[in-house]
Amino acid sequence: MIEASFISYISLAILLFSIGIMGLISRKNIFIIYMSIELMLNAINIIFVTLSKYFGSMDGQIIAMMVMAIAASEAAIFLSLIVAMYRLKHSVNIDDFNTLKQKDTL
Amino acid sequence: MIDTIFLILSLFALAGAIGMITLSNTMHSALSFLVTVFAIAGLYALLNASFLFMVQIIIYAGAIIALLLFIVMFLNIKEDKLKEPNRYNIMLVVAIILAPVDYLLFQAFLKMPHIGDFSTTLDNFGDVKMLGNELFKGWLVPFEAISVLLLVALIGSIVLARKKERE
Amino acid sequence: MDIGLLSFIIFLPLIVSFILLVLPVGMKITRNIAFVTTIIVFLLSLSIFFKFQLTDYMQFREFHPWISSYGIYYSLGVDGFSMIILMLITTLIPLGYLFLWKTKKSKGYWASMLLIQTGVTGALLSLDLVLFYFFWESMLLPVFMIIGIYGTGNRIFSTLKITIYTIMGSLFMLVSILYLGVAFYNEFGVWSFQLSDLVQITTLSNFERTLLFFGFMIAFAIKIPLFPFHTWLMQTYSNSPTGGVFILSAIMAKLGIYGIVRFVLPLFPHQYVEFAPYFVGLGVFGLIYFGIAALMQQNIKRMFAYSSASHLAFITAGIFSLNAYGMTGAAFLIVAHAMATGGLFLLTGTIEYDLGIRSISGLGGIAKKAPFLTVAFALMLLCIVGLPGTNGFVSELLIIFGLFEYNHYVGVISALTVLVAASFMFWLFQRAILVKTDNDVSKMKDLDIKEIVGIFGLAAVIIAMGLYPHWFLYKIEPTIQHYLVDILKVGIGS
Amino acid sequence: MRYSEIVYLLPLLTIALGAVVLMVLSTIKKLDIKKLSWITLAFLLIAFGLNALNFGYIYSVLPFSHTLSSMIVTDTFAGYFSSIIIAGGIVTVLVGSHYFDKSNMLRGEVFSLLLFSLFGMMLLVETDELFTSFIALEIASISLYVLIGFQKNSEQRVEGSFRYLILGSVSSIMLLLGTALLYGATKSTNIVQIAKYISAHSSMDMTLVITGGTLILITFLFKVAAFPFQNWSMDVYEAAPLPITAFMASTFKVAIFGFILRFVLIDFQELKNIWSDILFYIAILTMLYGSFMAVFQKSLTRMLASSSIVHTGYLLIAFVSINSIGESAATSIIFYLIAYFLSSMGAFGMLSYIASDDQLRVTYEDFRGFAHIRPYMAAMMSIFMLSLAGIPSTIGFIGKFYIFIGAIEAGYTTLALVGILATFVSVYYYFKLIALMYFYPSSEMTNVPSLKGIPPLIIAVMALLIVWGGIGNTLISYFPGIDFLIDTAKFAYQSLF
Amino acid sequence: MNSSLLAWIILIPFISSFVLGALYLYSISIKKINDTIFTFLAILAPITSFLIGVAFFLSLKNGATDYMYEPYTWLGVNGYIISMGFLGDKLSIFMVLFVTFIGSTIHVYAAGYMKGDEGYGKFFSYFNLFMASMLLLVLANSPIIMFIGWEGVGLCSYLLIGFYFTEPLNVVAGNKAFIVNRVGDLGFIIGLVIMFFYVGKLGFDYYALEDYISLVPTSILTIIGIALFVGAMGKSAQIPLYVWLPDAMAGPTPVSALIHAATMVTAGVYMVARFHFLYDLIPHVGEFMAYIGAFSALFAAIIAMRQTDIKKILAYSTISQLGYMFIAVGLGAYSTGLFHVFTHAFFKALLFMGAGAVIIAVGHEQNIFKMGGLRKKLPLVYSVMLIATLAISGIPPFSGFFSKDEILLKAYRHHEYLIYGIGLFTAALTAYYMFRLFFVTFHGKNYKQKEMHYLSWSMKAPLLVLAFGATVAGFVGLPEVFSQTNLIDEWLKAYSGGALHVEHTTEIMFMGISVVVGLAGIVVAYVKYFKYDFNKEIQESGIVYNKFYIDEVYHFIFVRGIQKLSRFISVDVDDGVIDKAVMSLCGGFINMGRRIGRMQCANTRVYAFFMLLGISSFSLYLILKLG
Repeated sequence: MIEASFISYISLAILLFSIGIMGLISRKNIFIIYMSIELMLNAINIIFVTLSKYFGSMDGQIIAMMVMAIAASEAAIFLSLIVAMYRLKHSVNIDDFNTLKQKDTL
Repeated sequence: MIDTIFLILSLFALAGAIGMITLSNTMHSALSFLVTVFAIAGLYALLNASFLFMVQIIIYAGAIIALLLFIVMFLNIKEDKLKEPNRYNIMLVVAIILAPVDYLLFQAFLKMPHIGDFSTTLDNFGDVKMLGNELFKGWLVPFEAISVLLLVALIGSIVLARKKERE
Repeated sequence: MDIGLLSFIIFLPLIVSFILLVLPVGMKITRNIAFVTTIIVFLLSLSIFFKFQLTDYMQFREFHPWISSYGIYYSLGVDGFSMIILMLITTLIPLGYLFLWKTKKSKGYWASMLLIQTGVTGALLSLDLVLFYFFWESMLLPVFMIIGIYGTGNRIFSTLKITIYTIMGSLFMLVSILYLGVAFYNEFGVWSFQLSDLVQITTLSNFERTLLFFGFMIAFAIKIPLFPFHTWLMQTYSNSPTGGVFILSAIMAKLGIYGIVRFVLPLFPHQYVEFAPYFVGLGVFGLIYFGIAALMQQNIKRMFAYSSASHLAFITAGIFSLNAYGMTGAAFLIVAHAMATGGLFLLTGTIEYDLGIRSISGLGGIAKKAPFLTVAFALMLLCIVGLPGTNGFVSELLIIFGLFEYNHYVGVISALTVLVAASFMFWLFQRAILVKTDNDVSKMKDLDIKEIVGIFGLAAVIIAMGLYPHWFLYKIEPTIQHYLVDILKVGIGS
Repeated sequence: MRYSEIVYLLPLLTIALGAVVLMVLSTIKKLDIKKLSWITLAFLLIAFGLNALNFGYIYSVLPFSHTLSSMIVTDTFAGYFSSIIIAGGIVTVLVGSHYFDKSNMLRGEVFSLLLFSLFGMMLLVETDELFTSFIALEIASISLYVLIGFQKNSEQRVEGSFRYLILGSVSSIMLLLGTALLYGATKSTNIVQIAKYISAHSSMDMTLVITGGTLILITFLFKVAAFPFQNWSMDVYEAAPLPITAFMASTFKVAIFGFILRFVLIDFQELKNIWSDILFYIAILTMLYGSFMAVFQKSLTRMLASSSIVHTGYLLIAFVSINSIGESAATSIIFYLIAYFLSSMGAFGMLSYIASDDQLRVTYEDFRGFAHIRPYMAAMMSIFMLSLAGIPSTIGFIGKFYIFIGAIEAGYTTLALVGILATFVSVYYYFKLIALMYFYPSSEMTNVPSLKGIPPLIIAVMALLIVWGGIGNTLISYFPGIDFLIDTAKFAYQSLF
Repeated sequence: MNSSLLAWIILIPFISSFVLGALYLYSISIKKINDTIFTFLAILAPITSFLIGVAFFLSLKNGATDYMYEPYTWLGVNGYIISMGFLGDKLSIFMVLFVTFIGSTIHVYAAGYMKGDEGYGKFFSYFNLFMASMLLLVLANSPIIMFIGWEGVGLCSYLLIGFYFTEPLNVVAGNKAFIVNRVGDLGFIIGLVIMFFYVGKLGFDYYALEDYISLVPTSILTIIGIALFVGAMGKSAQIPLYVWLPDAMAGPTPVSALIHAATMVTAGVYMVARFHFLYDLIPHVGEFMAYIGAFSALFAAIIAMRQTDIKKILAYSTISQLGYMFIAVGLGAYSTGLFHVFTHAFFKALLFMGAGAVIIAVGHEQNIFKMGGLRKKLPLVYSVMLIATLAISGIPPFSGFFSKDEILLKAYRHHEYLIYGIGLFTAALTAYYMFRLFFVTFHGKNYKQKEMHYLSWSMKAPLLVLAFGATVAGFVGLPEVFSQTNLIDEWLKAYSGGALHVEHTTEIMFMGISVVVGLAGIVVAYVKYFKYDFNKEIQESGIVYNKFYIDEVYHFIFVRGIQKLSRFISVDVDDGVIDKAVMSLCGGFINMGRRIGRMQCANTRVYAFFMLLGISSFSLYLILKLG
């Protein structure tokens, strides 16, 4: 039987992950969307670290650490794109960016 | 004891996360996210990942969110412009749709075969030495790949954020 | 690696066409070389005709691995049935060239014509189903080009229509071919798409066979075309340039029939027999339906389109009559109809070239200006009508025999063919060619010497085949009997 | 440690080195796009050559397995996909150099990013460790995000880039989550280890493994733009500069398939059937959606984008058909990828070459009467269209033939029929272009680049390859034909085990 | 004698036709050729054929057996063989003789009639083609070969009716003739096919058919008999397929004489006689045939009474006379029918040629009421026309009397009193309308003095020859009462249907009745028309003049009906239903695409939502699948 504490960590991760998705879809603000994605990454990190503890192996922690590095690099791209977008439209509303909408629809 | 700390930390994490996605001001939600990050860092500590605890605080709180806040302030965004009246409805819908996903994930972990042990750990588990050892022995390829990734991100952000292209 | 006669026949036009396309030569040289090529191909096929032995075996076999991982072979062969169509193709094409001689089309036109020839002969001679499909689809492209580039009217629409229509049909056939291949693999453990191999499949259930049968039949029914897949035909014919419609009507439609006999019959003899009543019915119905529809057409090519559809439906009825008369008659009518319809389209093309008119009401009084054309037109028309003394009669008579043997009532109804074609054809002849009207036909010129040689050569063959059909038929007799064996087996089995 | 094993890593390293070198060089103002493209090409050709060293036989090596912890596997499969990927890079550089040169927004970093992206893709197909796959995917994706949004004063480019970034990140996260689940289930992230665990514990509950695998599958489905994860692709393809679109549509898809095939074939051979029902419908819906989108498009880019969704559908047919009996389906994917690569790369490349001068939104109408101005280019374009439509005498036909036969062999005749339906619809939108090019008198489209230089040549080579791959050989013995391609695909497949 | 000469009888006119046609095409498009060459080539052919025919005749007369010549296998399918074969027996040689003889005379006549015509060469090409086809029809040794000739004559008829093809009416008439004939041919083919399947497999020449026909059940035989008779109806212009013949008069007069009076139209009679072995077995069909013939005779005669066009009158009289022939063959008296064919050929050809001469003379006017008083102007024509009119009216000793009388007698003896009555009544009508024509044309006053055209000798000579024939032809078939040997019955013994012995007094009584009836008709005509006042404006009208509106009814039912159907099929069904269905399927697909295209709304969150849905459905699927 799985220990209760283990499951509670996992549950927390799942909850955070879900909140991340909720934020992603419900919010128009690109910053918040970005943070939702970061939150999801964090949630997965919790899973990895929990598993690491559970297995008594360092692999999970190493992965979590590297995920942070990836998050950082994504942050760089995200933020620079946000800057570029803001320069173009002076808006952080993601719904304002819809030039690629399908034309010729009924 | 540990359970209490876990409970408090996870409550903070959840509250911060919920605050992040509900607060309408970018700055507020970023700060709310900061709470989550710190709570998660605490959880890492609880999970014997002492090095990660630091890394989490340094990278997330120190770098990413700081950068984010900096840019928010730099761009000087007027939050009043964004009207998101039905965001709670959407959240509700998304939550309902997410239910099977969560159920599945939860169920999967519940049914997980019992191959590990959560209570007993090595003393030095999660410290820098062990982590570094393991990192360079077993995870060289991802490590190098991450360096490439960071390089790409570097070039990318330069390219994207550079003010003018070619004179 | 030796290259056989059949390969030469198939690929010579292709090679010449590519060389001509790449070389910076003008239209005239392209045309002349193309013509010479077709003549060479004609001579080669003539040698096949004379070397052909009176058996039901596939002759002049060529067999080389192509995609060996799937047992796909480059496999060619000729039997009586394909030989007669091969002769037809190789004879008609140079003849058509004589008529297309003066068209001021670019060299792409002639190159496409050569490509079409490769496609049709390839499809005709392949014995591997994938190879057949390969050629079957490939021949569509040059036709697509010819109609699209050189056609008139709403040509782009009709080009897309014919392409999509026919590809739809052939894709169903492709699935059926693949299904057969897999069935063969499952049964025998090796891949093969050889016709002679695929006929040995025993594991397929009746239901599967029926579906596959219809998979094939849709492809061929669209190509022929049978009711109700015919609507592309009318538009395409009326918008096509002469060469395109000549090829479409005289040759490609016949390949649909050929495909049924070559592939559907041996592969699905049970279904062939089982569904024969429906196809005979469809054929006879089509004969009358299209025949009546042809009567009131205003566009001359559209009328011929209906006329062709009518005859092709009749041929279809013939091949489904399950006896030697119907089969032989169908084979013969394929030839007869190809010649006559081809000739008519060429002549119509001449009229159109001189006058630029396609509507019947815009013509009239041509006979006085162009007696040779009129005579040739009349001869072709008589063949279409099935007048005794032309091969049209022999074939129609045989099909009626066949249908009568199949079912007395159907046979009697099918005899209406003597009436159907005559009614609209003579009316057309009256209105478009003979009777003088107020229309200005002063620009009409008579046939020149090349065309006269071509068309009267054709007419001579038509009459020769009408007066002495046996000389042309005895070579395909063993083949027909061979096909009948398949049908007889069904009779024994059931 | 055998140093000779470095040979297997050389292509990857060459690409990485090239990327770094170009990064440095791009800061030098004196080097213009042309020169940089030559340098890039040199690196790519070297990498291609090094990759080709091991061509033609079955091998499977874990180079420096101790140091690298067996995380990199170089086998025929990887070599096959690497070749396509590098070739994609070469074609992109050759075809795109004209475009990059003409569109004065792009700078030298493009090549560096392109090589980084190639590096990521190659790593993706050469790694047998899931987390490394995730990183590789991120490298490739992030490079692409940047490449798409490179011209950041163009609204649509930035928008496309950002959309792709958000959705792509979410999909990558699914891969990461899936990795986490698999790690939780098997205590390892190595594909081979996971496979061993699965076969050793087949009696145990596999929910976690399957859920993890499903999440990875979702990432895959997103990246190849399968229904319902397809929406991004049309927007992004339209937004991106055309050479980048070509690169994404063909090369990236190849890399993703390389990754998922390795993962599924090694780990999920037995568990795969659990997905067959849902993948069955996904394949159908993907094809239908793509067909529905493609039929009414006016823009060629969007049409090709939607048609690439359809092609994903075909590939999914084969993906569904993978089962224990026969190797047709798996091999057919491998084969079809090369067919699709050639055709779509050619089509997009041609588009980018034509559009490079005036930066038009290339529509059907722009091609009206094109054949009369540029007959050879029109002929090549026709060949690409025919190949995409799967008309015989092009490699596209052989690819489809392969896919459908695999599907029928596995008992998915329905899928083959839907595939046929989609093909038949596709004839409409591909032939419409040919019709427009040939059947109208030449239009006023004057500003078309002439047939000069390398890009058209490379496109012509691809056109020839397409025809060659569709006809193969019967006349000349020992000259590689279709069988050669099929055998290569089979070797690649066999080297996995 | 070499039987291969049989083929030459056909081949000579055929070759002649071909050469003439080629020369004609050469002449009109490249270099003009003198008409004399055409004339020479044209006339040579029938005469040569005639001479060969005579040789065969003599040989047969001297007791030679039937000649059979089969040069090659025409068709061999499924082991059954149909040969291209010719049969020279008494019947066919008899037909050959009179066809070639009449043909030759008409050729000569035509040389004069067509002089200077633009299509001179073409005319003779067609004419010789007709001769060849007719001879093939006659000489064929199997029904299929006969059918080749059968259709060949139909084609020539079409070509010659539409000889002046620039005039719409001529071509329309030609088409009508061809199509109506084709309706008959439909019957012929059906009969042929059925026959082939029941007996043809044992051999398909007449001998074999005769041997094995009895194996066929009577019901089938009835069908075959009726089907073949439908063919004969078409060719021989019987009710209801007679409508083409009056219109066929649009062709040049020699055509009417040769084809539509003397030879082709009798092909039906010949065919029935040829299949006597069949019809002998099914007398009820024969009776039906006889009734059809009788009614045709009556019907045509009634119409002829009110016609004004000289050629139309003759055309209806032809139908009427053909009706007589069918009475005879229907009752099994084939030789009698053929006897009437024989005599009819002479006097009808003569009538037509005379009419042609009149038409030429008055400058192509065909309305008899616009002629009048031509006796003085055209004495020769007048006299030969008188002979012919008397012959057709059944006045002894002219030829028509004997044959017609024999038919009536046969009808009476077969106890077909109704037929007999109709025949007798028709005889009276015939005399009436023929003399009406005669009186109106030649007597009376010609109030319009017109320039008379000159008649060449090549036109006059055949008139004399045929006049002689019309006078004496009857003597080859003298009734028993006058002569012991009925030459026709003797020669065609196999076809005589058994001799009918009649009391001499009865026979004479019947002759008397016939003569009286004929004279009565003449008297009525004399009273009404001999002194006809031409100053009265003649306005013939009424139902009879309009031929009972049969043409209009046919036109409405068949032509209009089919045209409507055609338009319905091509416009309403093909374009309106089938094509529309196909196109709306395609259009619907594209519109569906446009609708679904809304999903590409370029909203990231929506896309993410779709993704979420996908993930969620995957999860649901797995939950369900894994339990």
